[in-house]
Order: sequence, then structure tokens, then C-alpha cells
Amino acid sequence: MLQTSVAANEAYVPPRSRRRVAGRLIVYGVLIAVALLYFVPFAYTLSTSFKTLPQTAYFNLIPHPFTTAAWTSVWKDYDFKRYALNSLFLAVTVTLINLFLASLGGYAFARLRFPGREVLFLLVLGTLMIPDQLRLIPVFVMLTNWHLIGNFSGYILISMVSAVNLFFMRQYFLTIPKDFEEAAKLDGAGFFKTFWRVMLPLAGPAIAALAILQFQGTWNDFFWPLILFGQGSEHLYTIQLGLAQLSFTYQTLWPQLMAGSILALLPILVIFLVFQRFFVAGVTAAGIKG
Amino acid sequence: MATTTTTASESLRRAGRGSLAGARIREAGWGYLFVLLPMAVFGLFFIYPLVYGIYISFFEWGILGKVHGVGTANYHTIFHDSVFRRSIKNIVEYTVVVVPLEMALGLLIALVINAKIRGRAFFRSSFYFPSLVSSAAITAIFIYLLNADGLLNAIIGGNRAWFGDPSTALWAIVGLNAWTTAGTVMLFYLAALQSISTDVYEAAAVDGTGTWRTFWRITFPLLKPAHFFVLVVFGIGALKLFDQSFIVSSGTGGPVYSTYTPVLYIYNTAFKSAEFGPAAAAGVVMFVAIFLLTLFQRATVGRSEAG
Amino acid sequence: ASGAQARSEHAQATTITLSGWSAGKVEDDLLQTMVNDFNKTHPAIHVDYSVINGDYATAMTARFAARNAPDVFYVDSSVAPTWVKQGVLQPLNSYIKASKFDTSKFYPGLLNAFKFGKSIYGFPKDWSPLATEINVKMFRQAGIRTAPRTWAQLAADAKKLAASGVLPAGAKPICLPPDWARMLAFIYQNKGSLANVQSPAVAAAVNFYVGLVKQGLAATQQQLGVGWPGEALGKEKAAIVFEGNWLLPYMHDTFPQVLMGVSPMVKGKVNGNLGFTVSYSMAKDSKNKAAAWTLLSWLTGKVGMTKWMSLGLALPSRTDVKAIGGRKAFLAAGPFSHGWGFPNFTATYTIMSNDLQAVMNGSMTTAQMLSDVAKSLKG
Amino acid sequence: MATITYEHVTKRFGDTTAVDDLSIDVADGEFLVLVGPSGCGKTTALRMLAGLEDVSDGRILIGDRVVNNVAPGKRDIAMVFQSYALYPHMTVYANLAFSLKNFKVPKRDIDRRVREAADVLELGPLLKRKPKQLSGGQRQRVALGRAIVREPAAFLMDEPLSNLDAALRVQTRAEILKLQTRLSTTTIYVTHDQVEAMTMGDRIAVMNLGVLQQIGTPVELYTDPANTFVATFIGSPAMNLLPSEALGVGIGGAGRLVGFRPEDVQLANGHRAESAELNATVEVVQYLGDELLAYLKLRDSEVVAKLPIDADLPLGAQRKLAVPLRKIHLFDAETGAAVGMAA
Amino acid sequence: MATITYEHVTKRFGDTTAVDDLSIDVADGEFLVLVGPSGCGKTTALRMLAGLEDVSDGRILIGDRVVNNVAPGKRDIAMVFQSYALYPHMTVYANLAFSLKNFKVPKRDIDRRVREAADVLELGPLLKRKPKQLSGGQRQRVALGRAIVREPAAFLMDEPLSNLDAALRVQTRAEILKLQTRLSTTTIYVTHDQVEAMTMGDRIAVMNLGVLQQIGTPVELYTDPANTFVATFIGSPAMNLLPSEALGVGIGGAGRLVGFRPEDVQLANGHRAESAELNATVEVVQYLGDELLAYLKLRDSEVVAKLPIDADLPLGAQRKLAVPLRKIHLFDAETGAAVGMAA
Ligand SMILES: Nc1ncnc2c1ncn2[C@@H]1O[C@H](COP(=O)(O)OP(=O)(O)OP(=O)(O)O)[C@@H](O)[C@H]1O
Ligand SMILES: Nc1ncnc2c1ncn2[C@@H]1O[C@H](COP(=O)(O)OP(=O)(O)OP(=O)(O)O)[C@@H](O)[C@H]1O
Ligand SMILES: [Mg+2]
Ligand SMILES: [Mg+2]
Repeated sequence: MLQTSVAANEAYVPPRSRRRVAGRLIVYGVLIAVALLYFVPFAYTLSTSFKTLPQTAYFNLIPHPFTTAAWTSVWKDYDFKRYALNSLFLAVTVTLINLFLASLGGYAFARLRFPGREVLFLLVLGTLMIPDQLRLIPVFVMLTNWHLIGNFSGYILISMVSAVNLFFMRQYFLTIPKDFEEAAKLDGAGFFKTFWRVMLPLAGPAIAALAILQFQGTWNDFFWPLILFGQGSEHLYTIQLGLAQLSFTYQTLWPQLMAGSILALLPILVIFLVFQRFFVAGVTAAGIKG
Repeated sequence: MATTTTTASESLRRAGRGSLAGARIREAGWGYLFVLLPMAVFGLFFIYPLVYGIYISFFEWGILGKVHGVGTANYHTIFHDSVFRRSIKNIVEYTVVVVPLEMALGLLIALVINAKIRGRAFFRSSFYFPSLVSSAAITAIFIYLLNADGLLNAIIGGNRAWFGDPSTALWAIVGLNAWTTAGTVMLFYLAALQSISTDVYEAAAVDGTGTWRTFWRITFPLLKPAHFFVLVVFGIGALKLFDQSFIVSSGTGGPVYSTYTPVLYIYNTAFKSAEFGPAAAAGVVMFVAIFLLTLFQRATVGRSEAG
Repeated sequence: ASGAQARSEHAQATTITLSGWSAGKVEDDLLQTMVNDFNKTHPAIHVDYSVINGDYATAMTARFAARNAPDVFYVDSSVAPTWVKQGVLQPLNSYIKASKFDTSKFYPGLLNAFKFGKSIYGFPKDWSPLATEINVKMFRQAGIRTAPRTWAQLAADAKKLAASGVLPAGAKPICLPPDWARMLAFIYQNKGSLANVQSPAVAAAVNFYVGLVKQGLAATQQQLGVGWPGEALGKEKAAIVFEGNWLLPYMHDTFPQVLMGVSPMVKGKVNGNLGFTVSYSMAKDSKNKAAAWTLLSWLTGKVGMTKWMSLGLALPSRTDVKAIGGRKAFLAAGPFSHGWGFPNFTATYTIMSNDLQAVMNGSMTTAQMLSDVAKSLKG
Repeated sequence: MATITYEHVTKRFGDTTAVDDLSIDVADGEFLVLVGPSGCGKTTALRMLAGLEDVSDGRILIGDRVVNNVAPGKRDIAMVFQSYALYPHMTVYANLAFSLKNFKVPKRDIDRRVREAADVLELGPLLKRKPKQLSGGQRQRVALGRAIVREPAAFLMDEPLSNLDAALRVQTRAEILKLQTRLSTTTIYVTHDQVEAMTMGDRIAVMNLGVLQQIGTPVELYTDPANTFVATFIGSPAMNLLPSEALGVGIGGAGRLVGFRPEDVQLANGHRAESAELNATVEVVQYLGDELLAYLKLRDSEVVAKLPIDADLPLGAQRKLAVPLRKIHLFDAETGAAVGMAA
Repeated sequence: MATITYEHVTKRFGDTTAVDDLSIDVADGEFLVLVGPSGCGKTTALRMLAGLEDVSDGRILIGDRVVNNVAPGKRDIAMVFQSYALYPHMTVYANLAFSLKNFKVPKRDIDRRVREAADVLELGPLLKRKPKQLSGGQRQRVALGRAIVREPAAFLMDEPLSNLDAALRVQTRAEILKLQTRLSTTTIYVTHDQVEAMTMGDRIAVMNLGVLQQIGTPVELYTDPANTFVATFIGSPAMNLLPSEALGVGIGGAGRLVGFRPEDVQLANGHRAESAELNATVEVVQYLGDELLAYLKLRDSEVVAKLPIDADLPLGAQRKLAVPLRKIHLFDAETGAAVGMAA
């Protein structure tokens, strides 16, 4: 009945309302503007790396004259390849261990019942509150006595798991419906298997966030590498220790520092781009009704 | 088991393979196993230093160790130290402002880039950029922006040195940190947003819920576990402010004590003055204060954190 | 750093470690060369040199606590009192006596920074006092021939500069940091001292210093929107600053176009200056003290220091070693320079900096500040 | 208060065509039941109407308005989700009240309407609970309640009673009908329950594999199915469908299928006029309370018969059955399309 | 392969008692159907048996073993969840194979069993899909498949067919029964579907408000309900229940309720011996395909009658109805307990 009377424009489908379209456009405009604003620091970093030192004194986004001297210097005068490899090794190792231990522990705190769980969890939260400055000396003395200073093992040992990561995984596991675990239990999956095959895949977004942050955290860590193997032994230097060679009390080699920073930033960017694809909405929604 | 001491429950226990045993004990065993390594790390490298710190706080203690016991004198010292008292005032003001700001900004960005928009990956990356760029560059830029002849003054007119003026230095740090930390907060929120079931949004859409109301009545409450996390972690992070105040003031906490923080106090007292007793006492005071605060948060915000 | 190969060559040699912070790649390389020389000339000793780039004090404190400090290392005059008090530095008197090391060649003001009671805890490796640095072009344009030599000239030149209109908008004649590490020099010039910090002489010097700011003849680096006075000079936001030897490479590298004049520090009632100096010291816990002494005395001895001065990166702390040219303005201050350092250093310095800022912005009186400082100096 | 029109609507998910060229007109105030086997596209059709799924092709109208690009909230419809989709953080009360608040209904009215719905659905004592603390059926009732508190232009209900017990289902069914009649709200109701489909719908639309098979009143569908799919799908147990040869000569002819419903099978004592007769072996007998379901073997085919409870049917016994010719449907064996009755 | 015993089992959630002193013995290989209104505690009873919910009081045995403290995975049971609980990140195939892998079934067997189950449940073409890409009924079938690929000591099925259409339900029902018979696996089956309950169960257990009302064979429950709850709950439409006075003098006596099923009501032409008679007004007539459901008014009460399709029942007409006395149940008006038949 209806379709015959409007046969002329049968296929006509009115577009989205104008207000909605306008709203969209405004949102995009704002987004792009803000994105550009957020891009400024990077642009600044990039442009500084192509400046001469005297030019760095002024906030100017276009290098003039344009020089790649800083890049050559960073590559030739300093062993940034080695620093990057060291950092990569540490960041990958520490991130993997953290992801595993934090999600395992976070899962236990979220879902397994055991006496003392709440007290232990408060302890975990408690560790957040202890400033590094307070624990530096005891930790350093301990590691010295165990001969773990001056190589990577001490650093990896103390960075194996962070309370922030564990806490975050716990919070995330709390939001995953219990039904999946119950099904897994009945399907004869043990506690570890339930965790590994069912819960962990469902925590994909959280894992992705942690992978990004932990990788970046280790990659950018300065304080502990400095204390634990920053003494001499240049073959152990991380990217950040390497970058520290570029600034002194009264002088900073800004072009080199910024060139180095960009080198230092690329792997994190890659990690970010890889892992951000794991932010998939409503992963758990499809499995249950209720 | 909720059974009381009736004979029925007795026989039940006997029948249940000896004791309360069985599944419960196995579950607990796995629980302990799962948290064993993390707890060992925390115990060795956090709790032990903390306990050690508590011990130190009752001594005069130098670089080479114990000198002699002083009772609670270190606590008297710090509480009578106007610098320490000022640092507490600063940090409370700072935290109260910066944390909500970080949360709001982080959540806002997370929401925007979680929306179904074209080029989501692009926006995600660009909004995360400030978190990627080295903090040295960010701080340098911020100092440029907030200089007496910086961009901000150029826009609003005036010639205030935002980092150099005692009345604004702390707020300049607030701005700096809110801006750089928002990316991290955003990531946590972004992850948390994914755990919200999509059909809830569909139901809300059919129910004619506007964007604003969907956010406040659906998204926001369902993010409760994330709020609790962000509040605790970034609240504590704010209370531990050190780096930026150190850089901006070259370690003096200036101008006129306006950026002095408790951790800076601990740092200076311990590593510059080598007075580990008062430094430890300050650390303990901070720990206790934050711990009580966290317990309080847990009792309020965290209570029903979607268990 | 030397590799495993070098180490194995010196398998029989005593290995000791040497640490310091880095003031630039050139300087690091120079010190490494010197260490190599030393290793060659002293086959029984092998020195491992390592740089700590970053938080030196913290890293060292951790190592002291772990009884794991380098054998020989840099000590800044400002932390020396603390570290001595903590007993982590080795008094060198017995070694001096045994090897008849001549301490008289060091400028006494500098050596005193590492001398506590009768004990010497290190020898200054180099140093720098403050000098008066000016923007020559601006001075010329304002019709001023020479850099100011006295307080009166300083004030007069500043006024002239301000009136002449050669200063760009937002610039001030002088950049004065709210920092006792500059102001203390003026206090010494007014016959004041930290020993009697609440004296009228100190107050007068403070008032002169702060007065320059209050009159608008000077501004702090924050007010000028720069990181430190050197940058103010470079960006032509100030025509006069008081900085040390470190300003020279900075200006050369970053602001080569700015023509800078360096002349001796201004003078008040008397000459007075601050000596910023760093020593080589030995760890109390060193297990190879004899070897450490050999290194320390070589580095601070005439031969070592001459090599160290070869690139002109710093000023010699020994009177028998010549500096390279163009450093006269600094060297003249040797006899009347006071080492930068005092008891309860960090707490006091915190108070000094913050109170001085408060005095400058008018929220505190000079007397209050001096009383705070006096209290803190007593501990 | 609105007609609903699907005009050649298609929905594809990648390779799967979930809904294929669907055209339906639902009259204002009509109660249309949508049935079809699992996975035939019912939910998808509803979700497109609700605006939760994009339309791949064709258009959907509510009233005269093409809604393809209208936001779900602006379509003035209420939906019961197959997956419930309750707000997990809200109490039952808040779940029910939520949409009313969206539409700025006065507070007093909200309370009244929520309590009314809760009464109807026996949710009264549960108003303060959270969804997690409810049983499956209770959740489903909340989902239903969330739709009925509103007074929208159309109800879309996706198997809203599937988890309720018989008594509650009968009662709720009646309440839905009452409400629908009172408000005369256009309703599309997905169910797989025969009784529901037959008793509730003004018309029934039968879908299969994304394609609409037949649309008509319950009686039409039952007595005059358009094809074998509808014939076997409507009615439970299903219509018996046999090659025409199975009933012996003379009926239908070659290339035809004959169909007859279990309740039209009678135990034949003696010859009956106008009936087809068949000899079959009793295989299984199921007891249904007031009747029997007999599964009988007829050469290679199986025949189901609904017989009086006192029928004498020992397992393995041979019985002669009769089916009145005017109850026998004929279908094309290839296309499955109906071609008329045997008499 | 195992008996299942509930011994005085109680489950409390805070103030709510979801299951109250439940005692049931399920014989080895028995197929027990659990029915009861929404929220009566069926799911909770199953979940306790599965080990997913703590038992507040009493004990549960599988075989001779008290399992109160045995981990769910060690109880050798498979469960179909009312909420499906599919693993959203796994394909249908992986969902089905998951438990088999856990139990270290050889890879070849896994594949065979998964494909068999998929065939039975018509999931074949969907094996590579993720749950998100399935319809409601398809999801439910995956949930069911996950249980049947295993060969456990007991099946627990919580409304496993509620989202399936009639044809598929009939077929799946048959497959479940076939499987259960072949493996003779003890099964507890929750449903709200009358037909399912009556046709599948060896015995039926009826619960209400957490309390077991009656347990017995379908015929027992239908013909001999223990109380008014069971009487009205089993059978659809429900048994008519009236104060004894409504049927006139002589039947039951004071303080009694009389009950009779709709199908036992006949249109009375002339007086019938051994029958109670009543005059009622036709209010609504529903068409059920092969029969009619008539809702009639009898003074203050309503009576439902299932009558032949050709009955002449214009709305508002007065009709005389008869109910054979031997079909009339008597109940205590206060306790609801059955006290015998009228004749
Ligand atoms: N976690 C809980 N907290 C409080 N009450 C609960 C909880 N879970 C279930 N209940 C209540 O316990 C009762 C029994 O619930 P159960 O899920 O066993 O019902 P059911 O018989 O399966 O019903 P349905 O047929 O609707 O699924 C219900 O009244 C329900 O509201
Ligand atoms: N997101 C999706 N991706 C791919 N296929 C899908 C998706 N959603 C649904 N389908 C498929 O589309 C078809 C129709 O699904 P729909 O949910 O509409 O079925 P339905 O008629 O509601 O079935 P049911 O009665 O089982 O709920 C099904 O075959 C289903 O597998
Ligand atoms: Mg569906
Ligand atoms: Mg249930």
C-alpha cells in the first residue's frame, strides 16, 4: 500500500538528520584540532632534532638552517644501537613477566578465595604508597649483597611485577561475568587452565593497556637503571641512561637529546599501534544472556 | 561453610573426605600459588624496606647505618619543621585538584576515541602522543608555554612567570601533569570501557537515552572498578609528586616553598643531608596517611566495586 | 670504560674504580685519556673509570650504604661537610705525610672546603669563582666603556642601561637569581660571612642585592622567562650576569652571536668571591687505599692537573699549574674565594633559596630570612 | 499508533544473508507474530527496525517516516531483548524506571507505572534487587517490564516469555494482550511457542532462512499453509508429510506430497467414505495428559497421530487409520508450494 | 552411571531462601525433570549440585560420595547453563572441544565427537563462528552441545531448549532422550515446558518457593496431584479450581476445593449420571488449531474448558457443562493438600 503510492521515490532514504551531521562535523573538527595540539610536542621534538644548538634557544617549529648533525652525532658518538637493544631486552622481559604475574595475581585476588586474601591485597595496595626514595637503600644493599648490581638480573628481579599492574588486572577481572569461569570449571579446566584459556583472553583490553604502559615504563625508566647499573659499564646503558649523557648541569645538547628522544619513542609507538587493536568493545557480551 | 555446630554438619564434615578439605583447600592453594611470586617481590622490595624504614625512623641513622636510638624525636623534628608542614599543605592542594582533572581528562579522551568514529586508530595514537614524548621535551615545552613571555601570556595578556610565581607554580605543575598523565589514565579507562557489554548500550539507545544521560547513568557507574583503580593509583601517584617539582625548582621546592612536596623532603633529607631518621619518619607518616585514605576510599568508592 | 680485554691484561694489577659525573663528552674523553695514561705509567694499578650521569648524590649514597663505593670519586664542596660527618670519606693526612704531598700549592680557600679540623678529605681537582659577564654590544650602545668593577658602578651602569633604551622589551640590565650561591659573594664583599649571618654587614649586602631587583634594575631568571642567568645573557634579556667559568662554553655553543665580556667579579668594601670546587676524595671503605692514594695524588698533583687543564675546560686549583688564556678574570679571585659549602647544607640552602624569593617579592623581611638561615646553619 | 513497513529489506553479515528481501506491512495497532526456526533472521529483522543494526538494502518505515537513518531513541519503540540486556548496576526498580526518566515522565507517574508493571509481572518483592540476584525467568520479566512501562508507538518483543513457566506465561500473555489492546500499540512479537503464535497474533509471519514464507491469520496459516515449510512448521506435532504414493492410489498424483495433521488421523473401524485409509504399526506412544501421541510406521514413513486417551494401542500392533480427504493437503514435491486439498 | 541424592539441602542468599530443605533421590540412569514457577529455586538446585554454589545446609551425594566439598570439575557432570555461558573468544568448534581437551580425550576422538554433536544440533555450518555471530537459538544449541560432547556421569540441563522453535525442539528433545538412553546417564532437566516435562521425564519433581511439592511419574502428577499447587501447575491450561459450593451441593463438603481439568469438561446435552453440572456464560473462545479453549463465567469464578472444535459457543451464550465425578479432585481449602476424588 505505502510503497505503491510512493513508487516514484521508492528507494529514497532520507539521510541522517542535519543536526546529527552537523554534530558529527563539529566533533571531528574539535578532535582534529585537539589532535594537532597534542601533536605539537612531537613536532617540536622533531624540529629541534634538526636544529643547531643556538637555534634551540627559541621556540620555533621550523629549523633554519636545517641540519642532521644531531642525528649523525647521536648515531656516531654514542652507542645508541646498543642502548636501544639493552632497553628492548629489558622492556620486553619485564613486560612479559609483568603481564604474566600481574594477571595471574590479579585473577587470584579477584576470583580465588583463600584466607588472608583481603589482607594480602591491602599489602599490595600498600606497596603503592612507599616512595622509591624510602626503599632505595634497603633494596640496593640487598641486591649488592646478592651480587645483582651491575647487571640486568637485579633490575629484572625488582621489576618483575608492579602493584599497579596487579591491581589493574584485578579490577578488570572483577568486571568479567563469573559464568565463563563456572562453565570452564565444569568443563574440567583446572584453576590455571581456567585462567589461561578462558579468563586471560577475555582480559585482552586490559592486557593491551598494561603491555603498552609497562613497556613504556621500563623503556623510560631512569632512576633504577641509574642506581643499579648506571655506574660506568656503558655496555649496560639503557636508552634513558644514554640520553642522560646529553644533558649537563649548565648545558643540554638539545638537538641530540631530541634526536635521541625520537629514536627512543619509536618502539613505544610501534608497541602502542600494535596493542591498541586489542581494544575491542564488549568482548564478553556475546557469551551470556542476563 | 556456613553450617553451625549441629550434628548434621559434623557428619557432613566427616563424610566430606575428612575435613573441610577438598575444593576449598585446593582453591586456596592455587590462590596462594598464583600470588606467591608477586607477594615475594612485594615483600622483599617493598614491605621489608617499609618495615626497615619504620625501624630507622626511631634512630639517628646515617649513611653507614645506625647511630643511636632517639625514640620519637624524629617525628617531633619533622612535625616541627615548617618546611615539612608546608609540603603537606602543598601536596594536599595539588592532589585534590590534579586527580579529578586527570580523571576527567583521561575519561573524556577515552570516551571520544572509543566512540564509533572514523579514524579511531589515528585519534587514539595522537591523543596518546603526549604520553609517548620524552618528559624532558614536554617539560621544556611547558616552560616555554608558561614563561613570562610564553604563549599563554601572549594569549591571555600579562607577563606572569607561571613557574616562577609562588601563587601559580604549583598550579602550573598541575597543568603539566594533568596534560601528560591524561594519556595514561585514558588507556586504563579505554580498557575498562571495553568490558561494558554492548547490549546494555543498545537497550539504552532504544530507551531513548541521550548521550549525556547514557554517560552518566550507564557508562560512568559501570566504570566503578576503574574509577576506584584510577583514584587510588593516581591519587597516590599525585601524593608522591617529586620529579616535576624537582625539575621546576631545581630541588629547592621554590618559589617560596610553593612546590615543596613530602617526597622532595624525604629525598633532600635522606640523600642530600644524610639524615635517614627524619626522612624515614616522614616516609612513615606519608605511608600511614595514604594507607588510611585508601582504606577510606575502599570503604566508600571501592565497596561494591562490581564483585 | 675499558673492556674485558684490558682487565685481563691487568690481571695481576690492583683494580680500583674512579667515578664522577659528566660535564660534557669532551671532558669525559679527556679524563678517560688521563686514566689510560695513568694505567700505562702505573702497571701495578688498574683504574676503571665510570661516569654517573644523573643523580650523583643519590647513587653515591646508595653505594656508601652498601659499602660498595668507588675508591676515588668526585666530591662537590657543598656535600663535603655532610659526607665527612657521615664518615664515608677517608682522611688523607697520613698519606700526605707518608708521601710528602705538598698541600701548600692549593688555593687555601678551596682546600679549606675539604678540610675539617686538621683533617683533609680531598683535593680540589679544579674550580671556578664567579665573574662579571656583560653584553658588550649593549654596553657600547649605552655608551659604557668598561664592565662595572664596584657596587656603585654596577648600580650606575644598570641605570644607564635601563635609561638608554638599548634593552629590548622585557629585558632588564642585570639578571640576579634568587640564590645565595650568587648573593653570598656580595655578602663576602661587604665583609659579612655565614659565621655571623645576622650582622648588619650581611643585611646590608642582602638589601643591596634585593634592592637591585626591587628598583627594577635587575630581575630573576623566572621573571625574565629563562632557565638561568646564562640564558638571559644569551637571549639578550639581561646585559650583566655573575656566573662562573661554565658560562663560557655555554655561550660559545648556544649563543655564538652574542659578544660577551668577562671581567672580574664586582667588588664591595673588599674583594670577595665564591669558589665552586670539586675534589677527588677517597672512600673510607676502599679496600685499596694505597692504590687509591696513588691515583688521587697523581690526578691532583702537578702532572695530573696540568694534563687536566690542557683543554682549558676548567681552572686549576693549584697555583703551580697554569690555566689556558682568557681566564684571568677568574684566576684573580683565587686568593679571596671562599669554598661554596656550609654545615646542614641542604636544609639551609632550601631555606636560603625560598626565603630569598620571599624577600624579593616582599613577603618577608631581610631580618627574618637571616634569622631563619642562622637557625638552620646551627642545625 | 503507527504502521510499520519493511520494504525489500536485506541484511548481510559478511557472507551470511540473515534477512533476505523482506517485505511486510504491519497495520496500525496490529499484533504481528514473527516465527521461524532458530537462526532464520527474526532477531535481525527486529534489530533493524529498532535501529540497532544497519539495513544493508531496502528501507524500513514507521508511519510514513523512513527510519533507516533515524537514531534508535527517536523511533519511539520499546524492545524486549532476547538477551535481556538489563542494566546490571541498577535495581529492578531503576531498570524499569530508566526509560521513563529519559522521556521526562513526572515522578509520580513513573512510580505508578513501574509498580503496575511490577504487579503484572509479579516482580513486586524484587524491586530492590540487582539483576545478578534474579533467576532467569525473573530477569526476563524485568526485560519485559522495561518495555511495557513505556507507551511507545510500537513494541518489539523478542521471545519475551521463553523462560517462564506455563502458568506465568499464560498470565503474562494475557496481560500483554490486554495492554496491547488498551493502548492499541503496533506490536511485533517473536516467539517459537505455537500456542503463543496461534493465540496472540492478529497475523503470523513465518520466516525461514531469512526469507518470508507466508503471512496471514493463524487460521489461514493452519488451514491453508502456503508451502510444506509452513505446513510442518505451524502445528505441533508437525503435519505428517508423505509422498502421495504412500496413501495409495488416486490421491494427489505423481510428484505430489500429501500432508495431514496428527489430530485429523482417526482409528478406522470399518470403511469410511471420503477418507484415505492406511495400515500402520504402532511404534511409540506418548502420554500427554488428556490425549495420546502415537508414532506409527507406514512402510518407510512415520506418521504421528493424536488420538483419544482411551485408544487401545499396544506397541507393535497393526492399526488401520483413516484421514478425511478434505483434511489432506497437496504440495508440489519439488518446490514445496501448496497446490490445494485432496477434496 | 551414578545416583544423585539431595539430603535436606538448603540454600540461602542473605534473606532469601532459594532452596528449602530439598530431599530428592535420583536413581542411576534416571531422567528427572525439575519444574516449578520462575524463581522457585531450580537453577539454584542445579548449581549446588554442580558445585557452583555453596550448600548452606544439608548434603549432596553423587553415587556414594558427598560432594559438598568436591570441586566442580571433579564431579564428572556436564551442565547446560540457562545463561549459555559460551566462551566468547572461542569459535563454536573450540567451545565444544574445550572440555574434551581438558579431559585429555585423544584429538581424533575430539573431532569426531564435536562433529557428531554439531550434526545432531544442526550446528555444522556454524562451527567456525564466534558466539557473537550466532542467533539466540544457535547459542543455546552450542551450550547444549558443550554438554553432550562429554560423556559424564550426569547431565544437568537448565532450560536447554527454551529458545528453540517447535520443530527443532521436538527433534532435539528426541536426540537428548536417545543420547541419555544410550549412555544411560543420570539427568536432571529443568524446563518450564509442559510437553517436555510430561514426555521426557521418568519422574517429575515440582518445586515452589524453594520447596519440593511432589515428585513422581508424569501420570502420577497429572492424575494424582499432591496439592493444589501441583494440580494447577501441571497441565495447560491449568486445572479449574473452585470452592466446592460452586458445583452445588453434595460434592466435597465445606472447607474443600474442587478441581477438574479443562479437557474433562463436556458440553452437557441432557442430564448425565455421575457428573457434576454447571451453567456458565461463554466469555472468550480461543482457537487452538484442532480444539477450542472456552473461558466461561460461573458466578464469581472462571472455568476453562477444552472443547471440540465444532462446539457451538457464541460469546455471551449460556451453556450447561458437565464434569464426570471421577474426574473431580478434592483439596483442603486451607492447606491445599489433596484429600481424594469426588467419586
Ligand atoms: N545471588 C542471589 N542473591 C539473592 N537472591 C538470589 C540470587 N540468586 C538467585 N536468587 C533468588 O533465589 C530464587 C531462586 O532462583 P533460581 O535462579 O534458582 O530460580 P529458578 O527456579 O531457576 O527460576 P527461573 O525459572 O526463573 O530461572 C529466586 O527468587 C532468585 O531471585
Ligand atoms: N554478527 C553476525 N555475524 C554473522 N552472522 C550473524 C550475526 N548475527 C547473526 N548472524 C546470523 O544471522 C542469522 C539470523 O540471526 P538471528 O539472530 O536474526 O536469528 P533468529 O531468527 O533471531 O534466531 P533465534 O530464534 O535462534 O534467536 C543466523 O544464522 C545467525 O547465525
Ligand atoms: Mg533471535
Ligand atoms: Mg533458572
